[in-house]
Amino acid sequence: MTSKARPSATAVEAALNPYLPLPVRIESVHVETDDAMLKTFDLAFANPGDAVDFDFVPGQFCEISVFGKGEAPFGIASSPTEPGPLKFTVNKAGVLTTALHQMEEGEVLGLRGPLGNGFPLDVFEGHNLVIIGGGFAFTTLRSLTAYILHGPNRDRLKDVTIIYGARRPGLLLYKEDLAAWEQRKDISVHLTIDSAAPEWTKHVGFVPDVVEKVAPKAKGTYAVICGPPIMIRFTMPKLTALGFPPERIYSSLERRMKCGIGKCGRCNIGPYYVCKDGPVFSYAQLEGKPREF
Amino acid sequence: MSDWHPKIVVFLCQWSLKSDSEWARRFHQPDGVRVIEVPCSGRVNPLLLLSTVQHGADGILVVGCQPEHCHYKEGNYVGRRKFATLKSFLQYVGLEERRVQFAWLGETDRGRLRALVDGLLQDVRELGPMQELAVRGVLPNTVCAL
Amino acid sequence: MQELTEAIQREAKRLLDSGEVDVVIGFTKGTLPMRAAPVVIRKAADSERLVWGPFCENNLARYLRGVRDKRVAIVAKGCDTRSIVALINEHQLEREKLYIIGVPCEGMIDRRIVPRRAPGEVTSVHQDGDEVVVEGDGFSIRLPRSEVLYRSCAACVHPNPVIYDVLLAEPVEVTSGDPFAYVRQIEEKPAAERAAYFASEAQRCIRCYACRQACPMCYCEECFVDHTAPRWMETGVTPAGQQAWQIGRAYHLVGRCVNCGACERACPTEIDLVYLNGKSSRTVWELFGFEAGVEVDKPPPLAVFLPDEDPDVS
Amino acid sequence: MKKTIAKRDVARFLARLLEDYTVYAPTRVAEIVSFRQIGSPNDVDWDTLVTRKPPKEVFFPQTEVLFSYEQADGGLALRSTEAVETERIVWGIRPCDVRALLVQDRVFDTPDARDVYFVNKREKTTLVGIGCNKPLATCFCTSLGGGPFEKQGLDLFLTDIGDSYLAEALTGRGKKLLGEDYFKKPTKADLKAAQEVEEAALARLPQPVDTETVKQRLDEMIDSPFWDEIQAVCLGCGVCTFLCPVCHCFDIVDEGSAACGQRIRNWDTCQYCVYTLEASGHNPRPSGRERVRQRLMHKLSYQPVTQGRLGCVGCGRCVQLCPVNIDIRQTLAELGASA
Repeated sequence: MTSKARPSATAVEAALNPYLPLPVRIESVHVETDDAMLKTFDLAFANPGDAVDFDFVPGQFCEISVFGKGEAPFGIASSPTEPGPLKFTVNKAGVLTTALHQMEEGEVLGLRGPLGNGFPLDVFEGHNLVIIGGGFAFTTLRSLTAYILHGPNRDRLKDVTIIYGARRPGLLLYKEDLAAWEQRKDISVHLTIDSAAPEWTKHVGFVPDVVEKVAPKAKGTYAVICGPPIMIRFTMPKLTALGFPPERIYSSLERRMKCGIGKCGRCNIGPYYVCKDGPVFSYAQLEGKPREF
Repeated sequence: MSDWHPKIVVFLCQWSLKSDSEWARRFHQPDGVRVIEVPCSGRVNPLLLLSTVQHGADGILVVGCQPEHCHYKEGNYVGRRKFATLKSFLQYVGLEERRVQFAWLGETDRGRLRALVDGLLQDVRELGPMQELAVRGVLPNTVCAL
Repeated sequence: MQELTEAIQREAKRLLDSGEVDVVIGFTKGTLPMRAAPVVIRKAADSERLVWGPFCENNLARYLRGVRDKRVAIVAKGCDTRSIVALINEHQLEREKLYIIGVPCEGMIDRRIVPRRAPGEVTSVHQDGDEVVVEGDGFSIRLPRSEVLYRSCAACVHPNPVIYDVLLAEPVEVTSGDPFAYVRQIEEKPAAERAAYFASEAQRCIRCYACRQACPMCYCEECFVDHTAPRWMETGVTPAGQQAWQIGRAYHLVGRCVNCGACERACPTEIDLVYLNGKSSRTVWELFGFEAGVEVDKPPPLAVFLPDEDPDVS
Repeated sequence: MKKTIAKRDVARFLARLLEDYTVYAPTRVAEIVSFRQIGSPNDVDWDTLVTRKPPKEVFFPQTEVLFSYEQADGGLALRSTEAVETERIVWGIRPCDVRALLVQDRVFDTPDARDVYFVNKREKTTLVGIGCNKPLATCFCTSLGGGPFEKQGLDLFLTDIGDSYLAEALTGRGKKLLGEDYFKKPTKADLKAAQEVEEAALARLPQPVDTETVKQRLDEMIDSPFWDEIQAVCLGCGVCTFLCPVCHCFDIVDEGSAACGQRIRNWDTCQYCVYTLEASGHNPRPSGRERVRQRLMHKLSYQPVTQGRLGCVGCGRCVQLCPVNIDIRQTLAELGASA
């Protein structure tokens, strides 16, 4: 990434104190799923200078402050190649996300980031890529896909395959993006739902089975897998059977986090901190470590 | 603290005095009095009272229905034991007796609530601002005005 | 003491050998002077690790919730058995799955008081009749046992197991003192003084929750202090947060606390916790004539009511 | 540079320091000795070797406001508390606790993210250490490569040699303190006395543990029943970690409303069930087994990798104060014993 213009005053301060969030404004809120449990928030920096300094890669995350409720980490769902606000898709689960779901356009949040390592795009370069996602864990995968499909970036990879599943059609995220990707010739998209539904003409079945059916070739291919623990548990043996070695399977781990900068300790797995050394790990890195994810 | 005005909170059973939400609105609330309706006095969690005090209330009144007149049959019986032990406990840790009061009111007691509220206000005025149980705020100089 | 140790070992060995129980919970020798450590024995051969003595200060009933799926034998003194009864009454334990090895208790020695009465670092302590022999680098002193007991032990009126499958020694004599004398001392002080006292005690709280974790009755899946919606109190070591925790904890044990003192003994900053819990016990005694953990099938006082009673509320 | 100061002059020296510095020293409040800010030399407790709480709280308070926030008219104002105005002295810190600070330095002060709250306090602080003439039975600094007279990380080091202290300046800051009139040139007898107390102290302490072997064994023990044995009696409280001079984990929470309040951090511990509990209800460390494993693995296996130092300094606080007498020395002995 190239260096940018002089940072704004706020950004300088935040660079010196990694705990100070930058103010961001909710530009729009989009309900993603038919159960309304997932909403995508478009966040714009209150100080335009902060946006200029915000360089990130797909797979990184931010700590978002809902003042009075605290902070929580969310993967960046937009791609650095997309102009405008940052996208975060939030599942309503706890105190903070419930408060966030009640917030509206124009309200102010805090943001710290980008944090974490992101997907190793330089490692993927020149190879095939299979992106496997399940449920609402498709956020940074959206960022990754949008990034890959942007202009000349696509030429840096060979075949790109997406396998994405949800329980039912209404729970798939980013439906417009998915539709647009399905139209493209330079990427194959496999969408699946758990059991047949009216007007659904695509795959039916769990993600691991679709992976087996689609059977992406392992040779010269990297796999990125994000989803609920149960999906990952059953998909891993399928990938192994297809010939994927652990060093060519990557995942973005989720853990409870607070500081996001490797100090507060709670996302520790073996010698790693998920916030600082991850969230993206290859399975080779995780071998022999406690399975605390 | 010459500019101090007492703040009291009334937890009022929504069934007591056959009251409904209309009733609370009709009840003229003097400055510094906040009436919170609850489904049953038996449902008032002692932690709620503690939290109310720590959020800046100088006095609390909990009002339930008279024994045998609980809408849920026995909520106030349970509440009665709970509040009796709570009261003795709070007093023990140093809270003045009159700061937290409990009352059981029936249909004919409409005038009494007003008197109880006025009485609590008067008690709290005499006792001064609540200082026990440490009002919240990590750094005193940055506490928000409640 | 040695006799009791051997009796416990024999009983544990018999129970494990016969397959009557899966585990035995008891005490083993500690790594420090004045310490015995809780231990869970699974093999008959390990029974010889069990000990008994004046430093078996933990309330072992606390461990029963972790072994609900097993048949368990537990070495239990008076207070441990009271906790067991209280837990049975709250439907947390099944009596049938438990084998209670009852041990009459002469009171446990306060490992915090003893070093303060010694001229140097204490390296060994043992009991000799009514005296405690305290030894260290270049000194050996004798202290009257009655002066170095834990406060809760000195006031104990149930030193003998109230429920058991086997009692391994003759019951000890029960002192007929006022179990709440220490509470009365505080009650007699003016309100402002009491407030200041409890505030200064609470100020030492580091919110390690050792008091909660040591308590057999603190079995909630999620403790109120960890609730996030609503959050009942400040999270930090602020005066408001510390006091709210202490009061909330003690109040939550009203009518359930058996005054074993395990919370106070676990506290790393030596907060006088039994004064808080003692009050709650005294209150239910005065108001409802209730004593926690002495009678099976007698429900806790805040779970029941009598329509025609009139506890002073207003 | 070494000098001596007579014990009778120390109080006056401290009083002199109080004019220019904020001084933290061991003080006794209700039988509990911990490092607190002192107002007068009389406040200092001279007798306690291992304080109840470690001095980490001078740099990393258990509850610390990071900033206050206020939202009004669509604007957001943050006020950070990171600035440290006055120079500070920590007086009477022990070598094990200093060693622990050196681990915390590597946690909080990394090139990618400087924790300004910790670092600012560290940078403004002069550390005056004191050797341990009579280590306690629970002390085991020597097991883990430390020592009762280890000087690394200190600015000034004091050795109690009877009627006076031998004071050794180790940095410019330390030298500055030695500039006061109270300090005299040491005699040969003073130096000899210092050497003698050091040797006597070492003789009381245990032999080194093979920490490399401990780490290797731990790395192979992720699924070992060893953890079940510890878990069976562990209460799951925070005593061992809160009182540990090395443990640095914390939680960040907001106290206040959306409109205004404070973002604070509190010490937190891997021993709590809620520490890793996620909003979804999933807990990657669901039982005490994973939690006791985390504590020991973090100290003895992970930190040597991530911080280049062991996460245990042998101060013995967890040994003394564990309510159920779980003793890390036993673990070290078992795992470090030659096969």
